[in-house]
Amino acid sequence: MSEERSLTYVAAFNEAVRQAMEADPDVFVAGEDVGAFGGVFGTFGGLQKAFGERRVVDTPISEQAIIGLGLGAAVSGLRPIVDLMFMDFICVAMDQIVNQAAKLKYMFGGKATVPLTITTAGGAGLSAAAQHSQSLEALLCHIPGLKVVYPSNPYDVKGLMTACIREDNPTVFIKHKRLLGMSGVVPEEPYEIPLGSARVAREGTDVTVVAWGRMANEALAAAEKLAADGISCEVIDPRTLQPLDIDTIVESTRKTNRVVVVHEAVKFGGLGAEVAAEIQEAAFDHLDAPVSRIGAPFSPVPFSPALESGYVPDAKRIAAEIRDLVARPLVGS
Amino acid sequence: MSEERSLTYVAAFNEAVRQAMEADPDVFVAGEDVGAFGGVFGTFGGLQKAFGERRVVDTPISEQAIIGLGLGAAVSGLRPIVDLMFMDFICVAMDQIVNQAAKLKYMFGGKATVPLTITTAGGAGLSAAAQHSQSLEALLCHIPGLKVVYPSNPYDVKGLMTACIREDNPTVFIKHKRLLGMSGVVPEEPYEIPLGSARVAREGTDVTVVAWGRMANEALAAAEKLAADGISCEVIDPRTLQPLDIDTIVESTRKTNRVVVVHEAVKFGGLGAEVAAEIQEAAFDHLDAPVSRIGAPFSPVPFSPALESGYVPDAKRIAAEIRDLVARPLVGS
Amino acid sequence: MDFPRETLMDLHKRMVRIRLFEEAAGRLAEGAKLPGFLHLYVGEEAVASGVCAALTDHDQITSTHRGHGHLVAKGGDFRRMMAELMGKATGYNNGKGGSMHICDLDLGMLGANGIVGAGAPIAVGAAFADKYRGDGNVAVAFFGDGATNIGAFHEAANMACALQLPIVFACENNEYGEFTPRDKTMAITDIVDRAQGYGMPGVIVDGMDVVAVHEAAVEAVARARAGGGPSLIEAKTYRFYNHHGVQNLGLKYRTDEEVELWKQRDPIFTFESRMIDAGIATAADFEAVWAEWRAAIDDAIAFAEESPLPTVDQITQGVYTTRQTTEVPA
Amino acid sequence: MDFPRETLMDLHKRMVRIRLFEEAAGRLAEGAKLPGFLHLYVGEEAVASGVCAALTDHDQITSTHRGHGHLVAKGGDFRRMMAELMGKATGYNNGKGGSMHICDLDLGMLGANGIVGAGAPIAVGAAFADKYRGDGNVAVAFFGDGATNIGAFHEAANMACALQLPIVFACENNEYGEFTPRDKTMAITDIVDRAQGYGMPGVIVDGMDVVAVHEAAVEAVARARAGGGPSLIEAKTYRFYNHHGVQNLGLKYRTDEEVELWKQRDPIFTFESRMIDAGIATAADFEAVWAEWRAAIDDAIAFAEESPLPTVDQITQGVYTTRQTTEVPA
Ligand SMILES: Cc1ncc(C[n+]2csc(CCOP(=O)(O)OP(=O)(O)O)c2C)c(N)n1
Ligand SMILES: Cc1ncc(C[n+]2csc(CCOP(=O)(O)OP(=O)(O)O)c2C)c(N)n1
Ligand SMILES: [Mg+2]
Ligand SMILES: [Mg+2]
Repeated sequence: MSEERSLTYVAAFNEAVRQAMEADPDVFVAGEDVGAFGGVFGTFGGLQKAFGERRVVDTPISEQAIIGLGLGAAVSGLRPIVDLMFMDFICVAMDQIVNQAAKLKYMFGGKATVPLTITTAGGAGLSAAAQHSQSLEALLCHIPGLKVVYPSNPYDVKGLMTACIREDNPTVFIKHKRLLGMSGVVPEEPYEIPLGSARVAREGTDVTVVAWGRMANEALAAAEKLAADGISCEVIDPRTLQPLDIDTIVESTRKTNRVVVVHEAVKFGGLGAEVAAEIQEAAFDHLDAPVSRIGAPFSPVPFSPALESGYVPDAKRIAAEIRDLVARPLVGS
Repeated sequence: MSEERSLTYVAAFNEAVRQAMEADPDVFVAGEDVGAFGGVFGTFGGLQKAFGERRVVDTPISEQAIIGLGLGAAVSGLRPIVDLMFMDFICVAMDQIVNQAAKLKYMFGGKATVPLTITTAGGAGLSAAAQHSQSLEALLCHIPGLKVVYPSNPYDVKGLMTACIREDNPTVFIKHKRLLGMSGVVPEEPYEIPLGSARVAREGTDVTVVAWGRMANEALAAAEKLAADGISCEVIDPRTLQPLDIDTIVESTRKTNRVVVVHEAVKFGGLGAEVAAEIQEAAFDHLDAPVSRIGAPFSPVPFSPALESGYVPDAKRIAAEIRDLVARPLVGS
Repeated sequence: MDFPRETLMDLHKRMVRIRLFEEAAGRLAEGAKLPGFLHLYVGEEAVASGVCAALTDHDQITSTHRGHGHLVAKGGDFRRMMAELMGKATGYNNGKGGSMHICDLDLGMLGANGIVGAGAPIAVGAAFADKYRGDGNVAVAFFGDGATNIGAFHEAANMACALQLPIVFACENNEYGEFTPRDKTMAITDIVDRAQGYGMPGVIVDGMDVVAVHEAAVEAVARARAGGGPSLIEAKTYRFYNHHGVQNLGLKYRTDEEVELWKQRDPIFTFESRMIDAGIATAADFEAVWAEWRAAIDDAIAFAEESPLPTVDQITQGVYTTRQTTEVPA
Repeated sequence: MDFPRETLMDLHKRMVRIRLFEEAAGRLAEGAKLPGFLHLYVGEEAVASGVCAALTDHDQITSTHRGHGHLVAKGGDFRRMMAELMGKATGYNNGKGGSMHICDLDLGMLGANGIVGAGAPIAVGAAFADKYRGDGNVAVAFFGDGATNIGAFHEAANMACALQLPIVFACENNEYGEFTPRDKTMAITDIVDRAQGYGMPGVIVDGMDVVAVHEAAVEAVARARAGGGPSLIEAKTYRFYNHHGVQNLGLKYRTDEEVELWKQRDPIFTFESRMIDAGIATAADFEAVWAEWRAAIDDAIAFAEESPLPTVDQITQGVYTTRQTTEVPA
């Protein structure tokens, strides 16, 4: 059965792009080393062979012009996929992303359509140090006009990437570098996961864990551990960070009354703050404890594995935090 | 008496720079139009005349190289002040700010010193539209290695700018464009306001309002209005956003039990989310209502005054929100 | 003046329309009737006119903070332009963009831009789309001398050459970036010296001579359409007013003599004289053009003034395009 | 070979040290003893050596992702370098930077850099400080051919020329950026064609010939020291290994023949032959150099392996410099 077919995270991404290119001649790919080499992470492997140099374009090392290429082509009616190798490089192209792509439609009085997909790779864990390991989703989610996804597994990768390509707005699709080899069941036919729909990855009753990217998987591992101790976790993977499916999160909060938000990004000013702030606003009377947040400490990502392993949150830390949260006495009791 | 002397916001800035340049020959200024013209907002007026072209340098329109100029000079032992005309332009230089200046010391194992001051002008209200009106402090505050200030009045401008110049870390000093002409008492002698110290701008008992930049003044105006109705507001201006003086905010929360956070930036993912998340964590049992946030709606800044005036928060909106918050019934009551 | 009379009169019309629009905008700004910033194109009319007359509505351009001239040259509608500058709901951008973002996608004008140099990469994308579709259209990126110092310009120029895209880089070298003269910000005199570093041809033209500009543009556009790749046109020109607003004389960063000298080379009046001298047109012909568009400006101002302001419920509209996505398969 | 024997032997020593360090690093990486990415400088030794031999410890350089070669050429300490690559607490960056951020401020090496082109603006700042202080020092920015396509390089080159700073732009043109050949990413063949667009002199040198590189560097550095402003050196060179890691032959993006052809021009072995042929040094002289530094490498590896790892309490240290600020006046 085709539903039982297993693909890696990176192959699921590749298939989404390939099928979109087969279906729509206006879809093309541009970026550094995406053509003959197939992308440094193999994400675009074989596409130039299949679709030719016209539709899979190697570019100079020019991140601003790469986004501009995509933006100009998108507003001219094509459906570009442009790649920024590492998420840290969004900073090099930040003006084109934040001041141009995100705002063009609005500045033009709503009169343009910008079906642009920007793909990139985020996340730490490869000893790639401070400039190749960041999760900078908070910078993008704050900018009206963009949509942002950060999938945690192959199924979501294909469905979200398909949705991004078909989407009529600028999207940033963040792959996690340490999940590229992860396997999972992926249907062969094209399918979309609507942008803005969270996934309840595990049902539970004692505490809600909101986590995305690789942290969703760490949260599931923590939940598994805690189940043995009789703590029942509901794990929610928002999948799309902008727009954020806060309703699903709040609904879960009303049930469990306790929440931990987990991300790999630096905790201070991370998107977890927005999630926490919205939860306490929408479910204030349902909270038995403050919304708790787990993120990276306030430093750049260190190089040495000995430091990096203590820097990136993991299942153990998540489990410990949940234990603390569940043990927190109610006010007055 | 010298303490009674009044200066405008822009003159207070200018005086801080001038006195720092007089005191320390390693301080210099570089940026677009800062020299002969004195800066497009007049912030650097007269400095080139006083200190010469060597120390007040007109640069090409090259924001990345402007930051690089400052960073390379700072790590070489000078104390640069480099200017990015509008805050929106930080996006053009984002890599040099986020991946270079903020991280250099850490990546080098802590072995470098980076006494770099980046000045810029943020804020809406001049019908300058989507690319000349943003408050993007949230993007900077999320980045370890930077310090960020956003003063609301002339006294704080001089004290904070002096502190930034003397500071041994990269700082971003944000002037608010609509406050440039604001007058206030400013001592003549140089003084520092320590980075990371909030100011209790008004004492009160019913609700805490945390607001920065121009919004601090709007919050004070709202507090004034509400005082007539018997609502007593404590207004806190953090002044420094990174590091954030959360202790002062939490202390006030413990007293008033209700908090509104106000900023001009887009609400979603703004720094207000971090403030709210920290408050509910640190003072959960003291809150009688959810921490409430006021910010811009989720769109770029519109051009037309008819739209912009509804986009930017003001005293009226703040007062209305406070009224709602104070009226909110306690759980179970 | 090797062009037919019709072409010459068309060039003239474009310049006159720009001049009248800009002078009117300047007067309105002085009367505090226009909110926001205003960067006037007066003095540089020959550049936008000469270039845009070589284009069709399917050829797209990107512009700068000084963008009204480009839109008028592309055929922009006075009414919707004036309404936009006043922040009215009937403006090109429904009042959301204003002077610095004015655009008309139907005319291939992809927007003024508040970020120096940022239009160039977008033009590269437009040119990429042209080449991708093989539709024979071209793109033009307008930018100033100062803009050639910013990274985005460089990346755009190089990428266009690497991919051999149908694009023309049109530089308005007016010798200043805001209040700072060119020699403080670059060690070269001619922007065209940058072209060979990308591997494209470059040419200097007298930016006060609309015919010279048009000739160069026709050639560069033809090359691009024929698959010959990018080229750079550097037009030496001058803005008669201040960087923003209308004050011209008496500002310290340019001498009054310098301004006056350039004004004597006014691109419209010198063109009219040459045409009259050559017997191609009469003073009366020109006066009719001025009169026609002067009336159109009056009409546009009246239209804009009577137009409604946008309402606050529109603030959050137009951020995203809405489309129904399909559901996840079961 | 107009240089004294001492200089020539010094150039040789620098190259040998780089080669030995890089080959050792490559072996360790193959044995999975080095975490993270590894961009080897093997094949390009003549460039860093020839340039850095023209500098003092007070002259500062910025580097690239391929930065070990620059640090070794500047006199970098094997022990602290090897320890850093292994992520040890005794490394140059206390294990916080690794290969892509390795630095030694005391030697004027302002860090490898993980962002292509980003070192160039920082070098401009270093050169600005030199001019500001009038200390006669210069800065050098190293970068690859691919890096010249990014905006930061352009802005740095132009600003250095506009401000006439004492700086040398040293381009390692190895014909590839990662896995993509130069002709896909630019329409020019020689990077030096970009120099005139900034108004600085540029020269092409054989990057496999350390003497040629050194000659050009001595001239450019002397010009900068004397207040003559920036210049560009383009060294045509080649990396013998893969973009990262050590695999060289058999990767599809370069033919094995191409790699082999360049290897026959090995900058160290060809230099040794020429020196021996010219009677300046003997095979034994060179063998002694190799032996000395081979021993130093073994020592460094042992040192690094025995060194402690940093501890998690150090994660948040070194983000900020701490200083006591004074209080607000009453
Ligand atoms: C990235 C960026 N930097 C600075 C500015 C401020 N600014 C607006 S126009 C301008 C001068 C542009 O000069 P030039 O490109 O020569 O165009 P001109 O105004 O002369 O037509 C500057 C510095 C900006 N808008 N964007
Ligand atoms: C801004 C940025 N874009 C892309 C990369 C990924 N990357 C690392 S090295 C490299 C190639 C650089 O080529 P070149 O400048 O020629 O140096 P070389 O590796 O050939 O020495 C690329 C694309 C990066 N590190 N930074
Ligand atoms: Mg100009
Ligand atoms: Mg290369």
